[in-house]
Order: sequence, then C-alpha cells, then structure tokens
Amino acid sequence: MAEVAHAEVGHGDHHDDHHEQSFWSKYIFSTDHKIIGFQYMFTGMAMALIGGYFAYVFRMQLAFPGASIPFWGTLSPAAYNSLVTNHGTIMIFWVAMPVLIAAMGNFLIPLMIGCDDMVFPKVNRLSFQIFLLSAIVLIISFFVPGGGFGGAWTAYPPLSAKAEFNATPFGAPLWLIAVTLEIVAFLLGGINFITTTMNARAKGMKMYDIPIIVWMIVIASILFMCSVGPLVAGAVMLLFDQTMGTAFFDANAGGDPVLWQHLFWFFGHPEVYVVLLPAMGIVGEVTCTFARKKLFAYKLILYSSVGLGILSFFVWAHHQFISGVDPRATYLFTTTTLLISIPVAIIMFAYIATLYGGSIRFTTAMLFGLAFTGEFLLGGVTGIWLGSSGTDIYLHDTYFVLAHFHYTFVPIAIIATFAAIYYWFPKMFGRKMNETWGKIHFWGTIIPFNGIFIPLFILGAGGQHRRIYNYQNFPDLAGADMQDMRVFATVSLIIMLIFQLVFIVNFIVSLKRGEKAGKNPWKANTLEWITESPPPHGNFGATMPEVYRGPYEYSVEGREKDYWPQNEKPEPENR
Amino acid sequence: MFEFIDKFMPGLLEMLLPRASSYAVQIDVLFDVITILVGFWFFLVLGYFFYLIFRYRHRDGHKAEYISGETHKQKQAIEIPHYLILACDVAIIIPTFLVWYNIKIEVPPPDEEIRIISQQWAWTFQHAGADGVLDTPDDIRSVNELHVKNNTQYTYHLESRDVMHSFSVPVFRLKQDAIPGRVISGHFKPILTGEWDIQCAEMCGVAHGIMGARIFIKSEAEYAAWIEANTPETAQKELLAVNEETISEAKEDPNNG
Amino acid sequence: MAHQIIATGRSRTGIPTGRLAVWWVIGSEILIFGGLIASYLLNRFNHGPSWSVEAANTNTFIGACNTFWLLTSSLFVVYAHAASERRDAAKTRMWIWLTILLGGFFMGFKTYEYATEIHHGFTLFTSNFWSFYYTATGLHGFHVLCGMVILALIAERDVKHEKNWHRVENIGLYWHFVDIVWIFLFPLMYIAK
Amino acid sequence: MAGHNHPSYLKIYIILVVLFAVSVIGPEVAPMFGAYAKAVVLLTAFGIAIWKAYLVCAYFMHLKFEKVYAPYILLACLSLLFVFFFGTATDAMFSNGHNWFKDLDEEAMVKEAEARSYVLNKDSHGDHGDHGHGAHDDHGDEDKAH
Repeated sequence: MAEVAHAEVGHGDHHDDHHEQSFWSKYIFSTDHKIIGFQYMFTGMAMALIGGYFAYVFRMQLAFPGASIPFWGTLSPAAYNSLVTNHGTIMIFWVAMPVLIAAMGNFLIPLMIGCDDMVFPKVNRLSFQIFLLSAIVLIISFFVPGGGFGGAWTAYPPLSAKAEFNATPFGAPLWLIAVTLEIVAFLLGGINFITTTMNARAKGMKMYDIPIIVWMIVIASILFMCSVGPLVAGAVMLLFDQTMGTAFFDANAGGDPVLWQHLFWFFGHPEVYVVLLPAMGIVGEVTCTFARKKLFAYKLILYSSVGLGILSFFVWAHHQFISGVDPRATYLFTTTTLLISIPVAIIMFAYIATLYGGSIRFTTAMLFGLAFTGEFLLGGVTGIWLGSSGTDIYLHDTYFVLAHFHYTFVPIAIIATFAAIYYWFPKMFGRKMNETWGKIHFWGTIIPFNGIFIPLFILGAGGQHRRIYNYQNFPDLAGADMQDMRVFATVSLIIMLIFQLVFIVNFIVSLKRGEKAGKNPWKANTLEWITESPPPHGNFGATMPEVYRGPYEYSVEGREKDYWPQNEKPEPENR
Repeated sequence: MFEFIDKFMPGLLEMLLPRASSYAVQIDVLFDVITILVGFWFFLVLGYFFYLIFRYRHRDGHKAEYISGETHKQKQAIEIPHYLILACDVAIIIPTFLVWYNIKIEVPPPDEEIRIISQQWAWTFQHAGADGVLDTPDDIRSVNELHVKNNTQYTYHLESRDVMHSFSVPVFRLKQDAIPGRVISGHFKPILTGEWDIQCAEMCGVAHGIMGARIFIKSEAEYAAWIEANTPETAQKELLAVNEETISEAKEDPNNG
Repeated sequence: MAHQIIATGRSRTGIPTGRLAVWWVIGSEILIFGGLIASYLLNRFNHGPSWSVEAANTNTFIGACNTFWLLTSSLFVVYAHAASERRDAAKTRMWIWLTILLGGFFMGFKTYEYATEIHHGFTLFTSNFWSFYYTATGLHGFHVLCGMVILALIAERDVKHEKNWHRVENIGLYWHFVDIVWIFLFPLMYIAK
Repeated sequence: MAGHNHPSYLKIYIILVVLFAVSVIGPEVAPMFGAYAKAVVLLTAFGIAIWKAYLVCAYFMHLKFEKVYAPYILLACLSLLFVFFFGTATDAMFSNGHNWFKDLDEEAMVKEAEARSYVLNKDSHGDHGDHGHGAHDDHGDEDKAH
C-alpha cells in the first residue's frame, strides 16, 4: 500500500528535480510545503494590510466624525458597517488563520517532525488554491453593487439573510461564500496537518518529543475540524436563505434566527482557541530558545491545551448571554467559561516559570514573545468580566468587549506572528533580520497598541457600544473627554501602522542584504535547525534525521554546550 | 447585601455613568469585585514576570539552570496558583449567579408594564397609559422616547419586527436582544430622574449607528402630566402624525434635542 | 535525493496515511451532516404537529427502496475491497461498477421522488420542513454523486492498471459513511410521521 | 486488516436487510400496540437505525478491527454533536421558556400544512396535482402579506 502511494506522489513531483524550474512551477504551483507556507504567509500579510487599512479608515471616522478621511474620502454609514464587518472577517479568517496555522503549520510541521513534506502535498496545494480563491471572492465582494457585506462578522440573520434588511444583495452571499471556501481550505489543510503529525514523525520521535508548537497546531486543527461542521451546514442554510428565499432563519415562517447564533458560536468560540494555541506554541518555542531553558512542565502544558480544547466546546453561549437564549442556560455557560481560565492560566504560568533561572537574550523575537505573554495576560483576564454573566449584561457589545478581544487577538495574530517571523526568518530565507530595526519596530508596535485599546476599555465601561459610526448621535457619548479618548486611540493606531512600514522595509532589505544565518543561528534544538537555511527541497538531504530526546534540552548540566539538538546521538556514557 | 458591599468598593462604573436602576448597584459591585480579584492577580503575575525578565537577563558567564518542571515540587509552582484561581473563580461565580438571578431570571410583580417594539431603525414604546394596563385604548405610543416613572417597578416585553436589535440602557446597566418572532420579558425599576440614552447594541443594518432613543425618568407629578398631555383622546392627531412621518425625521428630534 | 515523498509512506500510528485521512474526513462530515440533522431535529421538536403533517407527504416506498439500494451497495463495495486485497482487478472492478449501478438506482429514484413531490406542490420554499428535506437529501445526494464519480475514476484509472489498491478501501469507507447518513435520514424524513 | 476473523459480509448484510424490513414495517404495525404505538415507531425507526449504523461501522468499515484512533475520532465528533444539540436545545427546541416565548401560531401552521398536504387531500379531490399547487400559491401570497 505504502509503496504504491510513493510511486504516485513521486510521479507528480518528478519535474521538481529539474534545476531550471520556471517561476510558475517553483513558486505558484509548487507542492513543496515550504513554498505553500510562504504563499499562505504572504497572502495573509497582504490581507493584513487591507484589514489594517480598514481599521485606519473607520478609526479616523470615529475620531473625526464626518470629516474627509485621507486615502478614502467621506465615510457613509453603509461603508462603515462594511469596513467593520470585513475588518473582523479578514483579520480572523484571512490573517490569523492562514499565518498562524497554515503558514506556520506548513513551514514548520514537516521540518520539526523530521520528514520531507506533508503527507498529501497535492491536497496541500489545493488547500492554498481554495484559500486564495476565497480571498479573491472576498475582495470582489467589496466592489459589487450595494457594496460589501455590513452585518458584522457574526452575520446574524435575519439581517444577513435578506437583502431587504442588509441592502447588500451581492455582498452578503459573496461574503458567505468566501468564508465557506476559506473553511473548506482549512479543513483540507487541517486534515493534512493532523495526519502528517500522527503518521509521518521521524524515527524515534515519541509523543513527548514533539515540539510544543506542532502539538498546538495539531490540536488547533482538530478543534477547527470538530467545531466547524455545524457552521458549514449553517452556511449552506444561510446561503439558501440569502439567494433562494428559503426560511431556515426566518421567524415569520417558523424558522429560528437564534439557531444561527448557536451554529456560528459553536464554531466561533473554539475558533478563538484555534488561533490562540498556535500563537502560544510559537511563544513557547521562542521563550525556551532565548531563555536557554527547558520548557517548564511540558506535559502539563500539553494536557492543559487538550483540556482547553475540550472545554472550549462547552462555552459558546457566553456570546449569547443577552441574545435570547434561555436565561437559565446561562448558569452552565458562565461556569464553564470561568473554568476555562484555569487551563489558559496554567499555560501562561508555565511560560512565566520557564523564565525562572534562565539566561534571557533580548532578541527581537524574544521581545515579541515576552510581549505576547504580558499583553495576553491582560486580554485573558479581561475575559472574566465578560464571562461572568452578571457583568456581561452591561458590558456585552460595548467597547469593553472590543478591547478585550483585541487584547487577545492582537497578541495572537500580530505579536506572536512577528515573534515567529523574527525567529524563523533565518530558516525561511537564510538571512537574519536586522535586530536594531527589529527593536524599533517592536517598541513602535507595542506602545501604540496599548495606546489604542486601554482608552477603549474605559469607553466601553462608560457604555459605548460597538459598530456605531458616529457617537455624536448619542448625547451621553458625545462628551469632549470621551471624544478625546477616541482621538487618542486613533492617533495610536496611525503610529502603530506607520511603524509597520519599518517591518516591511526591514523584511525586504533583509531578504537581500541580511546577515547570513547559517544552519542554527539561535542555537536551538528542534529539527528544523539541523538542515540548511533555507532548507532544500526534501528538507534534510540524503538522510532523514532520527530523534533521541525531547525538544527543549537546553542548559543540561554537565554539558559544555547549552543546547542539545534532538537528533544528536547520545554519547555512550550517558546511556 | 449589594448595597452594603458597595460601601467598600471603589465604584468604578459609577465614576463613568450614574446608576439609574435598582439593580445597577449589583452589576457595579460585581464589576468591582471582579476588578479587585482579577486586578490583584494580574498585577502580581505581571510584576513577577517583569522581575523574572530582569533577574534572569543574560549576563556573561552565567548559565541557565536545568529545570524540567516535571517533578512534583516544581509543578506546585503552577498548581498552587491554579487552585487559588479556582477559588477566585468560585468567588466570582457565586455573586454572578445572584446578580443574574436578580436581573434576568426573577421578574418582580410589576407596577406597570411596557411594550418595546424595535424595527429598522426606530424604537416604538407602548406605554400602558392612564389605566396602567397594556393593550387598552389609552395606551400611549411614542417613537424613540421612553417615559417612565421614578421608583416604579416595570416589566417590559421586547419584540422586534424585522431583524435583531438590542435594547440597551447603559444607565440601567440593562441590555436585552430583541429577536424577531420572540417576545422577551424583563424588568427594571428606575431610581434616578433624568434623561439618558437608549442604544441599539446589535448590528441591525445601515442606520444601526443612529438607532438611538432617549429615556426620560420622571417624578410622579411630571409623569402624570405627561400622561395627561399624551393620552390618545387629547393627542391622537399628533401621534398619528408622528407615526406617519418618515422614521428618520421622527428620530432626529430626540437626538438633537 | 528521493523524488518520492517519504512522509506519505510513514505510518507511526499503524493506520496507513490515506485511511487515517479518510477517518478525519468522515469525522468532519459527521459534524456537517450532524449539524444539519441537529438543526432539523430542533425544528422538528419545536414544530411537531405541523411538521408531522408535512412529513406524511414523503414517499416511504421510494425512501425504503433507496435505503435498500444503499445497503446493498455497501455490501458490494466491501466485496470490492475484499477483492482488492486479493489484488483481483477484474473482480474489484466488477464490484465497484455494481456499486456505482446501485448508486445510479438511488439517484434515479431520488430524481423521480423529487419530481413527484414538486408536482404535488412541495418545493424547497413550501415550508421549513421541505427546505430541510431538500437540503439534507440534496446534500446527501451530492455526496452519493461524488462517491460515484470517484468510484468510477478509481475503477478505471487505478484498479484497471493494478495500482493504488488502497484507494478502493478508502473510497469504500466514504461510501459506507454516506450509507450511514442515509440510514439516519430515512427514519428522520420518511418514517417518523 | 485482511486476515481478521470477521463474520462473513453476507451474514451482516442479511441482518441489515432484516433490520431494515422491521424498521419499515414498524409504523405499519404500531397502531396494534395502542398507547405504545409512538414508542414502537421510535424504537423501530431510530433504535434500528443506530443498530444498523453500528453494524455498518463495525463490520463493513472494519472499525472493530481498526486501531483505536479511528473509533475515537468518530466518537469524539459524534459526542460533540450531542454537546451542540443539548446546548442549542435550551431555546431553539421550545416555543417558550423563562421570560420568553415564540410568537408563532402552531395551529395555523398545521392548518396550512393540512391544506397543502397531498396525502390528506388526494381522496377528496381527484385532481391532486392542481390542488397541491393551489395550496402552495396561497401560502406564497400569505408570505407576502406578512
């Protein structure tokens, strides 16, 4: 059976052996996991620019309502709704997921578990192509008559179901199709990650020798796969409602609009952990390498993330406390929601404990890694106000919620991603990024980030609701001090966006002129660092690595070197 | 009980918004309790985190220790705080349940009922009128203006005509989504006279951003006068005119006023 | 350097990679169909009286025939798998084509059923019961159709040339899953009235 | 997985067909059980569906002989469905609950359904096809009226 599979895939890959590949077959239609990882990464970055631009436009509107916005013009309410909706959708589905799971998963999993590619390279390519198609469909949806969909990323029907309500007869279905395609792409990708890790590990790599980020990506893929099914069914139903006029979610004809909320949040809440776990994995890797420490309580972290995954299926209705679910059900969901703080806290404590007794090198990657831990702490704890149903009555759908989940999602999708890019850039492209500019970028990202969202916590606690395009319409919210905070947040955002230019320039310049990295610039243990930078096709050359120990054997006593690569044969006396 | 605890609390939310309903104090107290518990942990952990970063920064000739974190003693470094967090969780869950029960589960016998009908993009409030009974001819309907009597126990019935809306009165600390096809009931008791915002807190379409209303909490005398002035016999013509007028025009008045 | 992907040949779990992936695919399909069926059930319990009046109009005879076709095709596809393990290309192809034939019966009956129901005035838009009926059976029919196409491709491109034998088993698993979905759709849509 | 001692496929198939026959006959004979008719239908319809699904999974899909991972994967997915169902059932499945009710006239829906039902009307009206269409059109008009 296995031989046959070999022959088949080998055939498809045959032309990769020619040294003179065209640009197309090497970078566009490649089945190589590294190239597909890059494709995901660059598509994700491009979409992040769009999402960031949207954020800039609507923050400008909030700070200077009605003014003409540079690079946009005057913002209409419909366009505002559309920008808010698509900012959320893009940042979650087209930035966080592709960069954290797909790009990092594709690039790292085969390298870290010591095999030459994903188990289904063609499925992998197909996954990216569907993803790209979904991104294109989403972008098209901004330009159709009626404009892009503006019913919030949660797309609650009946607003999302009928054009007479949402006024976007083409935008809404296209948005839904784009999201569904994206989900299909990640189902294919996720199954690939899971089977690869289950089946294709290097010789000697046992359960507990797998680097934590691989575990995290696999758990996240499983979470995604298990949670998204009902949403796919729901998306089909909603699409029928939108385009054909069925009444699945139409209360007048006996449907139930709240059912969609359940279908959506049954996926939507685990989705938070789908993007959180890979980010935590990245930070775990970075922290260990630069603190020169073994990961504190590896097994406990692993079990906690599995527990986190399971528990995440029992909390979804905390998004619906006040949206019409039976109030008695809330007791259960409050309890589970507050309990979920425990596994998250265990992981965070373990990361902090990892620093204890370390020898911390403040590289840019490490700074971003530490910043993730610090900022995510705030994002995590603010969830408690919202998970507690009592305070959620007041805080639901205010800027407090918004600030809370930006304090989780920005560390996840932006800060951890930067940590990953600064950390693995040498492996990806063979050169290091400039550290000085990296540190300027770091401070230019972290300080404005807090400047954006801390005022929003206060605004939210003051009763300011989300998705409102002009607070001057509400006398209680139109006060000068509240407006000052909005302006402060907007200015912070602009500063943060400007500092991203530093990153882009640094990235491009380092591609060409960066310091040569060599095989293992950070003196790390995991398998990706034993091969060339960038890794050749097939990753490890003639002999595939064999694993003898866990991934975090740093500073082992009695050894001269403070790291101990996983594939290094143990010396006889140690045995 | 909440009033008593409130004496020892910083009253963070009250700094930002007054409390205009009988149960606002409960949510404020719960908010403060969570703030204190969580804030304590957050700053403790963050402080320790920064201490570790500073203490174990890289210095020449200094090598990191090898700590696996797998021994029982080392694991306690995580286990003990995690039991403490569990204790905090319980300390939060219990008052949470109480607050939730008081606000969303138990509906005290009402002095007066009110029907709230939401649609794109306006609120219609059906006041019980002079006789205090809903669905009688003397009901007073008003668009985007909710008039309530101070110190009166209200029960509201929330409906939606088209899409999801959310009835949010920040000064009451009250929020409830309106769902087409469902009638959702709840209660509030104003305790402070004045005039404040009502917002729609659920994305409801293009003009979601201006779907606001005003709540007027009146003393008994003012409220009686308002009833007097607005009962349909005397105000039928005006009311009809308001209803016939385009929604946006009707809405502009309270917001600008 | 090898041209072949080493990763695909590894099997740390002991389950061949292709089959492992199929299990995951089936797992996710369970949740997709399950989400739809759960939504159907929630509505059905909520609107019990009116939906049972609606459900009385489904054609139990055709539903039963279709169940029978799929059950039998499951037997055939498992025979195809048994034959493929003996590396008997001719037998494997025969059983696969018989499976496709029964799939074709299923689709034919389904088409006739849809036609009569539309003729009787029950379309996708008649009421929510019919929306669920057409969506669930349609999604299932789409899976049957996909299964038939893949079966045909495997029979003609792989089995005929005596390669990729494992694919017979993998598509068989998928086919059984489609059968199981129907086993549940049949009582839900046709029997419970 | 060849070489496992599983029962012959034909035997399983015959059991399946017998079960299938019982599930079809179930509703026909159920009225004989009087008060238990509904329970009998549920048992023959869904009890047997689960049994059949088990047989197909265990023997045709060889799950009985597969490595433990596979059944765990499927069971995990299945159990999540129950989580979803019971979490959602608190409001989606009922017409009224604590402090809320659904503003829907079930009796009117029954009447509508009866009016357009083909089975109920085919005896009284010879020309069933037209009637069905008529009923449907009426419904459509009502929808617009909402």
